[in-house]
Amino acid sequence: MTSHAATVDSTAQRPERGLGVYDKKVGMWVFLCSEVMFFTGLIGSYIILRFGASDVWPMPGEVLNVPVTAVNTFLLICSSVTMVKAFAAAEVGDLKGMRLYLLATAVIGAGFVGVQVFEYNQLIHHGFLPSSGLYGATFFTMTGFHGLHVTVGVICIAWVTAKAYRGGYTQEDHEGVEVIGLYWHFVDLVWIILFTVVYLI
Amino acid sequence: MDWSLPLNASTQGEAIDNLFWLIFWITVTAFVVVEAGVLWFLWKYRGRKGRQARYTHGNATAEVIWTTIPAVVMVFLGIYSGRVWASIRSSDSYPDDALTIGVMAKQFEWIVTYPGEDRMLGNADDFTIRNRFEIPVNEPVVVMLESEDAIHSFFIPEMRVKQDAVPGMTIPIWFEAIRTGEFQIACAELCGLGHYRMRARVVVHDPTSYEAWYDERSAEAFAAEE
Amino acid sequence: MTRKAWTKGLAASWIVALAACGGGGNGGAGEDTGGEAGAAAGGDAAAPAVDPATAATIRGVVTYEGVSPTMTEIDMSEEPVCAEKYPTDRPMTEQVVSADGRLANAFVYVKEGLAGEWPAPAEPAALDQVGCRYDPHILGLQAGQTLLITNSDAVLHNINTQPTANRGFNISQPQAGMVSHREFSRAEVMIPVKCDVHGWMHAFLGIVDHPYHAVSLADGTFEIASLPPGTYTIEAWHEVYGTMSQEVIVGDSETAEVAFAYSADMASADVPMAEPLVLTHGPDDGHEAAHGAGNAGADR
Amino acid sequence: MATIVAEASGMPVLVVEHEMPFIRKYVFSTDHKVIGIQFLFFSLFFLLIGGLLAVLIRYQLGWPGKAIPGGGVLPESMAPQGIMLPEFYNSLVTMHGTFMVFFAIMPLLVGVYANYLIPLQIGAHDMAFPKLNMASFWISVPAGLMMMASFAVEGGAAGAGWTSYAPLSARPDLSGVSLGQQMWIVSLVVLGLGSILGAVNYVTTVINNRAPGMTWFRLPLATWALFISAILILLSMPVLSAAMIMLLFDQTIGTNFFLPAEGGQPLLWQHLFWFFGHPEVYILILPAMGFVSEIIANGSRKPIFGYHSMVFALIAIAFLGFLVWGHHMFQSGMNPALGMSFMISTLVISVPSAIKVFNWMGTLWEGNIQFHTPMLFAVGFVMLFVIGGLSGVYMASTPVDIYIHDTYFIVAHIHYVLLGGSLFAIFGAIYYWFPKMFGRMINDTAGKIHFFATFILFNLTFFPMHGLGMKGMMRRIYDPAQYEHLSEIQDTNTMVSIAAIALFGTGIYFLVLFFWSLFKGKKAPANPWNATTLEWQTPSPPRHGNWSELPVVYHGPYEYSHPDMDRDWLAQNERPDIVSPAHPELTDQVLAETGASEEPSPGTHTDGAG
Repeated sequence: MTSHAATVDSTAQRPERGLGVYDKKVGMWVFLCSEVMFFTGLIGSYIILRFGASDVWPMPGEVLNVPVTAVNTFLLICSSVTMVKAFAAAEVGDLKGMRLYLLATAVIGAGFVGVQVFEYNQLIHHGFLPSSGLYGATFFTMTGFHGLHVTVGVICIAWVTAKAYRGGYTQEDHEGVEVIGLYWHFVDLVWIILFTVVYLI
Repeated sequence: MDWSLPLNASTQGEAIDNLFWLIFWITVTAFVVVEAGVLWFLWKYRGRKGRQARYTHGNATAEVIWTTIPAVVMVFLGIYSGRVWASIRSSDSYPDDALTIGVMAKQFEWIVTYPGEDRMLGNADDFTIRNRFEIPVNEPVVVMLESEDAIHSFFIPEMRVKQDAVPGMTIPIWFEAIRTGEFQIACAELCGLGHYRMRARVVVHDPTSYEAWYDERSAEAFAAEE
Repeated sequence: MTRKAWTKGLAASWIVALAACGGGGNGGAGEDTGGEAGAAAGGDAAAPAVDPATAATIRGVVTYEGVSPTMTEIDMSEEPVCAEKYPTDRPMTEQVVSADGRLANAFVYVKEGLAGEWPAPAEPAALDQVGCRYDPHILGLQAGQTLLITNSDAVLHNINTQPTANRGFNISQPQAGMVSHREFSRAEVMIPVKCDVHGWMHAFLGIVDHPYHAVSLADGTFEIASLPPGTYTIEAWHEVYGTMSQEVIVGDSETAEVAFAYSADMASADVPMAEPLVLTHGPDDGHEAAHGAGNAGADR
Repeated sequence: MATIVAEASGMPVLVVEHEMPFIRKYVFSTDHKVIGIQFLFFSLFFLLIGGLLAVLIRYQLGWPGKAIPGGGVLPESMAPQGIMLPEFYNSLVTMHGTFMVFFAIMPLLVGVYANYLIPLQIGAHDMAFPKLNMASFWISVPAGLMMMASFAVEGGAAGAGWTSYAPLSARPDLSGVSLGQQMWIVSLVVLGLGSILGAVNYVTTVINNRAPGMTWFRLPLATWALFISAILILLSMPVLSAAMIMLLFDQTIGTNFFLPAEGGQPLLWQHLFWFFGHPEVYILILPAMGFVSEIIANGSRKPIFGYHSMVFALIAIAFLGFLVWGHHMFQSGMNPALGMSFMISTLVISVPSAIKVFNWMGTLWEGNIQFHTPMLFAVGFVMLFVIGGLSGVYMASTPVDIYIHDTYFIVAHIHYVLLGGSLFAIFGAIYYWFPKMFGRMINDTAGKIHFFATFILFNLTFFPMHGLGMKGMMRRIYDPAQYEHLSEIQDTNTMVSIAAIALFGTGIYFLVLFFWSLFKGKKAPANPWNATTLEWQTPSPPRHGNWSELPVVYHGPYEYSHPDMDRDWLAQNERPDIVSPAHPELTDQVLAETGASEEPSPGTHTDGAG
């Protein structure tokens, strides 16, 4: 301890950086922890309710259109890929590529929402509503809230894209791209879980 | 007011009361030790001119000691409570020859269903009365508890019985009255504007008067249904 | 940054907040006044003049044939305050049929044929709770007319209405002498009323757009007076035997005689019984009951 | 006071005092200190409202069915001729709990002090995300207003208890409350969002913005506690939001999550609610423990006893807090075997709380105790929290809980923990940090009067409730006289009510004192309590941006009565030549980890005060 008091170094000139990661990124990680708990609450309830009423639960594909959603899932995964590409491009200073990939991500994301809206229309048209039993209730609640998250994500990505086109990001500074990317990958991950438990199992 | 539990009228009540008073003495001891200690320190080490506080950051031994003692006490309480809990609520604690009575809680009444001579609920010879729960003494009773609307709670203070009645569930609880007399069922879970007077008369009979009451009531009930 | 500036700032922010609060409050209240507003409009509209000289009357009797329903005694022992109000006659359930086959407590009203709007009467329609019974058991009132609910018992009653077309309410009167004022904005026949504290307490409210309604008396008779001459569809509603309707034509200052003949086989199961039904039903059992009453009419 | 000799961090000055328009500076401010103070006024307002509701509740219980004096002003739907209706009583009970837990105690602890203290205590210029911070306050305001407005709507405010057990809370036909319940739900979901944003901020700030040398084990315990609470909020609040949304759907769009009709499960609500609700209890007590640790160390002029075990106790409580929710549900129809395991985890969690109490006693031991008002409240906290903790053992024991569950024993318990515990700590904190916040002192004698009045009346109000519970008096009943087994307790209830109303009086006295001191209190020095943590090494109130240059930290948070000092306190950022022997090995290790083991070159400068 005494040795510390004696030794002198200029590295103490900067504040502690607990994780050596910039604030926005830490903040997003922390926020995503909270989001995880939110979806845990929804999915956990779904599982409990489903076990409680397993006898009346429809078979996979009985009510829901699995193929369409499978395609939609693929879309979302693609958007995650383009998001990664965008960040990678930014890292190497390929700002043009970054802009294009961001644009692609926003568009594909919007596409996902579009398909989901279409799916909802179909279901409601066939009389499948939130009020039609636990199945409808849990389905619309979980996919609905995921859809909401995707929509928010798309808006944010659109904003980031616009900023990118205004030259808001450089090779050195593209925190915005990385942070929204984190969120986007989380949303993607949640969907893969939802798709599995709601549509496939 | 006198600081005592109400008169106990059931077998499980005795076990619960003993545990209550055991915890009472443990907590009172801890209470006296801590509060007296705090007050004594406050007086003994009160700030005075020229007084120098001892510069210490703690003492591992002391901390280990006062971590261990509560831990040990808690483990002991856990084991003891677990035993008692099992004797009241574990599935094998339910006496199989018990008198089974159906209780349906609804805003703001207790609907009590008695089995016919077959002592089985759920067939034609059952009969139903409102806000009266009459049982024989020294005979284990199983209450099949249900709710029609909100969550209610079946509470007979003197029997040391309390169990929520949850819509969509049938929850069996058992107890055995050890003294005759009149008591009340109270609702212990907020169930709406009538919660505060959702009560029913409990009568614990000696066996003969219970038989008499049962026959009379069932006769009435079926007369009314003609 | 001085402390004075602080407090200024916070004061300012609270003024903003409180203004918003007021707004919020009004907004909250505003949401619910829609119904009453509608009723008031109905009330203000000029009523079609009914010339007393030419005013017609519809008079009639509701009869019943077949086995009359059992009226079981209500056990009020748990509520001495109420029980002691029946020193001689025991409190019985209320599907009343007189010995000579007359049916009381049938709600009779003009269903079709009236043109124009009638202002809601200023005097309220009174529903009393006495001896753990509703008085009257069947009450007709006009949309927008005040319903005056009184508790004459020194026990808790709650008044739980279960309408389908109107906004329902569930209020309590813990003490004797308490009064509450409510009103219904839309016509609805009938609205079931129950007291959850005393499972045997039931009443029915018939809400119509006009003053032409009546309830059959113990001798089964009813009268609807000072009608404008015309052709009307008259409907009778009974809690057990459902509804039946017929067409009536009355000329100037005529009096038409109408008879509604119910029979035992018309009993519908959807009526609340005096003895509690130990059933577990879904969240909207109240509505079920209301539908029941309605359907009984439909199948007629 | 003597100017503080401290090391310059050599950081460039991040914040320059440029004049901002009034509205940006005091209303929509991003300064964590302004936001903290905004939260203070916000939550004191709701503390007052919650207290008023409590007085109404106690009036009804003290004099059942009697007309409330001046109650004639209340509408017929609440109290015709001033006589309270049962449904209004239920709303009062519900809203008292809701206001106190969500709009008073929680923002007082977290909203006020996490905002105000964290950046100052860790030596940061501001929060990591100042705008987010502002948002978290301005999201909470409409939530509060909506909760208030729900009294005005038809059917009245929510009346299913602050726990809002379904189906009662999900079925307007059972409760008679529809819009009010929906507003309750929406308001809490919005508030929850605000708290989550705040928590993200606190966690990020503590992780990433600590001053040079401010290692994890040099953090003041208040910051530690607030940090842990923020994590609890992050992980529990979203679960409540999810449950609330499902409940709202049950209310409005005909789903059946919590209604048995189509296989829905009423118990699911309780599991979700208490999965949030129990961590919430610790959100409401941990910061209080942190404040008390600060104040007791300062008042005893001693380093806190067992700093590390205090920290580990906090962490243990937070972790175990997620495993004990079921102890609220022993009588709920949950599988009794589950009850057994929840009982074990519950008994275990009482151990770290015991450790903290003993450590506080250890801190008092051989101290040089200064009886200033904050110290009185801190000691009061310890004495009352002990009672609350011990009464918790009764309900942890499942068989005893069969009898006392949902009785006034529980009411006594929660008030000893929340009022005698959290609120006493909050009062202590207000008296302690008021000079820093507003640059004025609260008169010490006036404060002591407040303490003794509150302490005595609090015990007169709530201690007898243990007895009422032992007699079997159920919670949330409008009129105990309806039951034979409660026939002889009316006099106790009346006595309790009188004490409660007087207790409310002391609250008014405090508010008057608070606002009077705001304007008339005597000017406060930078460090009136001769405290060691960083916030005291700035002027009172601190400037926008807190520090001209970031301080450099050399010591643990509570270096009181250090033998090498001529005065009895050693600030965290002064005298690098003095070594504090607190667990050196551990400190070394932490320093190595956080890469700040090296101390900068000596040199003096007067920090911040310039």
